[in-house]
Amino acid sequence: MGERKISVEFSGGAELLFGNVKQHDVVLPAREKRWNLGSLFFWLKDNLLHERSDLFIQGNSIRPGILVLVNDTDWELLGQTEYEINNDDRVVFISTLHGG
Amino acid sequence: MGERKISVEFSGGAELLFGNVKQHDVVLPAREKRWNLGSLFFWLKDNLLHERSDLFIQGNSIRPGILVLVNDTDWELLGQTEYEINNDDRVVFISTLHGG
Amino acid sequence: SEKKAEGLSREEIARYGRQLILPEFGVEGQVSLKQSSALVVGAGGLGCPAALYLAAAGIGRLGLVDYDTVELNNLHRQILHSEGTVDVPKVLSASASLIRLNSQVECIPYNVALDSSNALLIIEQYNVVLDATDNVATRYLLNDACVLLGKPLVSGSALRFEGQLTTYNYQGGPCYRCLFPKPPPPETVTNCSDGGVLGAVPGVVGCLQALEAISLLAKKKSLYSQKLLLFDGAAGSFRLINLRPRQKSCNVCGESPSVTQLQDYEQFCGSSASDKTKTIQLL
Amino acid sequence: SEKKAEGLSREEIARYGRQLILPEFGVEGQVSLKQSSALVVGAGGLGCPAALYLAAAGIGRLGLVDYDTVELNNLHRQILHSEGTVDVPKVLSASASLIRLNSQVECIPYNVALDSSNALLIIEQYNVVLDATDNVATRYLLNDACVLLGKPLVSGSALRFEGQLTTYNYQGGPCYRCLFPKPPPPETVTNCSDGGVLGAVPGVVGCLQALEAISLLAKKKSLYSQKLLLFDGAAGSFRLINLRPRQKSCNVCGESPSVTQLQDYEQFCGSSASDKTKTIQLL
Ligand SMILES: [Zn+2]
Ligand SMILES: [Zn+2]
Repeated sequence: MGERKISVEFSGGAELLFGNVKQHDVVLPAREKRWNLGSLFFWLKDNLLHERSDLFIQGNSIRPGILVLVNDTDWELLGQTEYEINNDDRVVFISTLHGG
Repeated sequence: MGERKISVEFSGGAELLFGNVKQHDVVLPAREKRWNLGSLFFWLKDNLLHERSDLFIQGNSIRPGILVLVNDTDWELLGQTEYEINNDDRVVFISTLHGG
Repeated sequence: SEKKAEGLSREEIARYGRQLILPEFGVEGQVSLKQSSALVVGAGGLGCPAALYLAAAGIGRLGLVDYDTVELNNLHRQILHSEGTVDVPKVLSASASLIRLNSQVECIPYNVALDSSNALLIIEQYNVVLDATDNVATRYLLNDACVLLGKPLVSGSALRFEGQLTTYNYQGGPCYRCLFPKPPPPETVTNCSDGGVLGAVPGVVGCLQALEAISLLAKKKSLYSQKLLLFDGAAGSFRLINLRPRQKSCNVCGESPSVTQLQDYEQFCGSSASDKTKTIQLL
Repeated sequence: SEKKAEGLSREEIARYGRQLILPEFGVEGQVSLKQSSALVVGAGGLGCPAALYLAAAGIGRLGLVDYDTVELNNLHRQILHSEGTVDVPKVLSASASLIRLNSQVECIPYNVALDSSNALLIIEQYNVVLDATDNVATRYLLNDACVLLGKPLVSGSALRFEGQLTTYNYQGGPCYRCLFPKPPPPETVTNCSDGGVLGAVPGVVGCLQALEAISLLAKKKSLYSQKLLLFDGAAGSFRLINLRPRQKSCNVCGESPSVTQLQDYEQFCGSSASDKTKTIQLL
């Protein structure tokens, strides 16, 4: 599968794990296997995460309290970790806020 | 030039001239000449406008107080009436509000 | 519309004239709003503007829940309070401001900490609940109580320069547990005391919570069910997200719920329902 | 940051603590805000929330301009006023509320109709101007005065369920005349008295005007210069538009301006600067 150029964004505090940068242009390298959301998580953990991977990934998925969106749609509507990534996808990780 | 399928939207009160409908799916028919914004205005006047064309078009352009946007960008940045329309363009007419 | 206007007094028609002339609102909307009630939980940065615009618009009954007293450091965003009400219970300070603006609103202050022993008794008396709280435990409590009682929950939150808004448990949309079956690790939760917040950010979100509640009550229409509005106040931008519908597997609103009564939410979340202490020791 | 905190008293550090701990705001932002001034023109649906959040945040000096008195039909959206201040000049009613919240803000009420004879004298005393007015003539007046004096103009508007927000005349962005060289035909202009407005809509826009002014004053950063924010309160959605830059051909901010002093704006627009009468007879 060819490389994938996507935008990865963090908000609600999730950006604090990624150098306090909210928007990243990411190029996923070409490889044999498909690039899906599940593999993106581990690529981000290995390549973009600055600290505390347990605050981003727990087990095989994203930790509780972070919503994953692709192109402004909840990943739950897209097949979750199985969703296959396309060029120009915008993947957003939102840490939910609780303050008032 | 082939047909053009676009979205035409009105807000800020401009929708009142178009049957109080804010969003219209529009198909501009195939024809010899190019479809640009200037020709769209007159097509809208002849085909979609419900009343008072002088409150939409004055002379060869849109009346003062209405902003024209294509894909969330001011038409002034796109060549104004000369901008050539593409499929899936979203053309928005905004009547500026003055209330407070 | 002569007939419909019967539900309003001459003074109400004068007072709400600028809403009444909106065809999409009208006398019917005003009468519905007058016959409705909302409970605002939290009289802080979100609850102040939300309650203010609900009272201004002419809601019939407005409950306010908060156990806290006004502190000086609240005043940069909690705009119903004032220098003269520092140390006064927030719900009393807020009610006094609301009544000055609109004495026709029946304003009911609950100077209590909402918990599993009192939440159902209070919430069942209202048509819609606004979550304007500051901690995870109370958010799960409100969610479960609203699901058990079948009330829509207009949930706002704000921290630093960001705000979020969605409506839970309404017409096939998800509840809080549909999105978040498990609470977040306590160390990932930041409140406004620790993280700070620019006051106008909860101002924007609170006004939108009022708008959504008015839409629900006056027009039976939700703007934010199954949608999440994100506001980035550092960029001035908004984004509207499509969320999943109600989940069959949900522990409280699903097909075979395991949560059929309120629980101990501080234990469930591993964190306190007070915004003043972040984590309670479980061991 | 010990040194920077010198500009703030112990009480101010306590009061604004939740803003001070924001790294992007900090003591420096608070000191800048305290040393700054803003003029809110119009103490109505937009001006009330805008002035409220500016005062809450600790702006140094806040001018308020309005010639009108409070009416009962204002109270559904003009939330600084109250039943007890009906018939009182709006600027006095509003100032009293603002001072209750924050007595440290120097609040200056101008109970006048802004016009070509007084606009420059008033505006030159402020760092930023918020347009919270209700008519086209005053919007052109404010624009030209701000261009002539080099002040940024944070312009909000609201009608029915819609709101708009942009900042004019700032760092290469357009002015009002760059976008609208000619005024609209008077019969296309609707004000809130005629068209109605849902109160929470100007609430949202007014809070955002305060946020933008705070960003301009505390961080020298604009969120809405050369951008237009559209809010559709019937759908709950927002859209951010890219606008043209300053236009060389502009009559007031362009390369060879024809407007070099204030004009008669009622005549230019063919409409009154009062929101109570829509069109003045020119012939
Ligand atoms: Zn659920
Ligand atoms: Zn200009």
